Amino acid sequence: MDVKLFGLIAEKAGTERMQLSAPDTDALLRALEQHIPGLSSLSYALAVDRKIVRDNVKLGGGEEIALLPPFAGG
Amino acid sequence: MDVKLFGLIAEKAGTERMQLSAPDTDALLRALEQHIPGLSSLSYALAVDRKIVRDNVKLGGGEEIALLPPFAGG
Amino acid sequence: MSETKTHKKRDIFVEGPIDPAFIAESIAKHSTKHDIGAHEIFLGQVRADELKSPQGMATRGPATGNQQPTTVQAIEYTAYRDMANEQMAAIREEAFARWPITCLHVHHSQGIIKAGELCFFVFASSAHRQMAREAVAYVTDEVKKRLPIFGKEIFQGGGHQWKHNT
Amino acid sequence: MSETKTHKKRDIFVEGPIDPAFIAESIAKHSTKHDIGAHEIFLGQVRADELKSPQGMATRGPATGNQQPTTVQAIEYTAYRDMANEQMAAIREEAFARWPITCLHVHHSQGIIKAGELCFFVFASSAHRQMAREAVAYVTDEVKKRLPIFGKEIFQGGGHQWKHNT
Repeated sequence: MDVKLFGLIAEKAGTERMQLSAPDTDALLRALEQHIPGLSSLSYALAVDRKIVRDNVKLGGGEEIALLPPFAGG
Repeated sequence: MDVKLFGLIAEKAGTERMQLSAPDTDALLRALEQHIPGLSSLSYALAVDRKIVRDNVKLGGGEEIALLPPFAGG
Repeated sequence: MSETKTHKKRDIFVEGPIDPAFIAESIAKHSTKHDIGAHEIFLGQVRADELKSPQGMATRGPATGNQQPTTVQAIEYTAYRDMANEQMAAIREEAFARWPITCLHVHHSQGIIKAGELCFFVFASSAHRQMAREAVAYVTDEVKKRLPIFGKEIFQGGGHQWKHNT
Repeated sequence: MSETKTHKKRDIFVEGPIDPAFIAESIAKHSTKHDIGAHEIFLGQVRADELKSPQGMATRGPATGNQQPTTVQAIEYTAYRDMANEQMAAIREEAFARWPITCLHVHHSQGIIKAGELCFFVFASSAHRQMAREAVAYVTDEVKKRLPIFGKEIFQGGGHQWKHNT
């Protein structure tokens, strides 16, 4: 699945997009932490279909996934 | 002394200025109530030198006096 | 803002409605102040209020023309200008004493302001939003309470009544 | 505001700074709405913050040129635009459910906004001041909390760090 990266996380990853597959969000985050140096020490949220998800949820593969560093709007 | 009238009070009095003399504000108000029809039934404040005065104060004659109906700014 | 500026004699009154272009200019002037992070603005607009009860007409003058006035067409503002400006100077000092705001601008209309036009403009700026927000709320409320400004609501079809803040 | 209008797909993002002339136009458009008595506006302006401690630099990228960056020269805003607009639609509905406001307009910048320029515009109107005031405070705070907008603070002389709302 396609994972969108933003702000500091996109900077650390050196890209705004990543292709990964995982059966659920916990597995996806483990894969992301392997691919993005220092991700585990950063503060971030995971969005599935534009909603922030805190618990582990199953993924079918068609979801819109995004990794969001702290917000800074306004 | 010169008494400035505003808004509804100026309308009732038919003028924006009145010349009266009185030794204190209580006496001045009695004189004003005689000159302005219906004043006693209206809600108003008296300002001496641009400050609202509630108690009776002595007047020397050089003060700036104003009769103020309810405020409506904003 | 320096002590000198705070005590400067200011006249808040403008003849006629407040022009949105004037508000834009006022905002734009702050672009050189790089310690400002937040602006809060209040604008008063004349409402075409409907007259609800005959008691509301108690203070109106003799009706001219149509005997059934319905909605407010305009408000004619007059003020005891010297006292209003003195009261405003006091409110300004209270606001600067209470909040670390960078600047505060207040303007009020005199004369006839039609429904839909702007009659009152309060504008505060600060580093962070909370201060400007609280200062504008305070100043707006105090101006309405303490400034000797009078409003004659002129009805469509003739007649009027005197507005008063509650 | 009608149900249809409330649910209309809106995009709050504008490229570059918010122009004071745009704010003036937005205000002027309300002159035909004669039930409005109060407008409340919040504007966010980019501050030239000074970097206070070396810890503040923890997340900055490799410095280019000058190794001692001092003040913020600009913020580059990026956003997860679809999610931000969905969150905004939710906040909008909450505001209309809670206060009898006539309208609500929100705009946020994308791209590089220099110190002194405007990046955020919240505008609510209502019959009386209390509702617009409370709605603008709520919407401003919720936008800062809930919209996935990211800000790269670019320092004078090179280097940057990522802003985050507290």
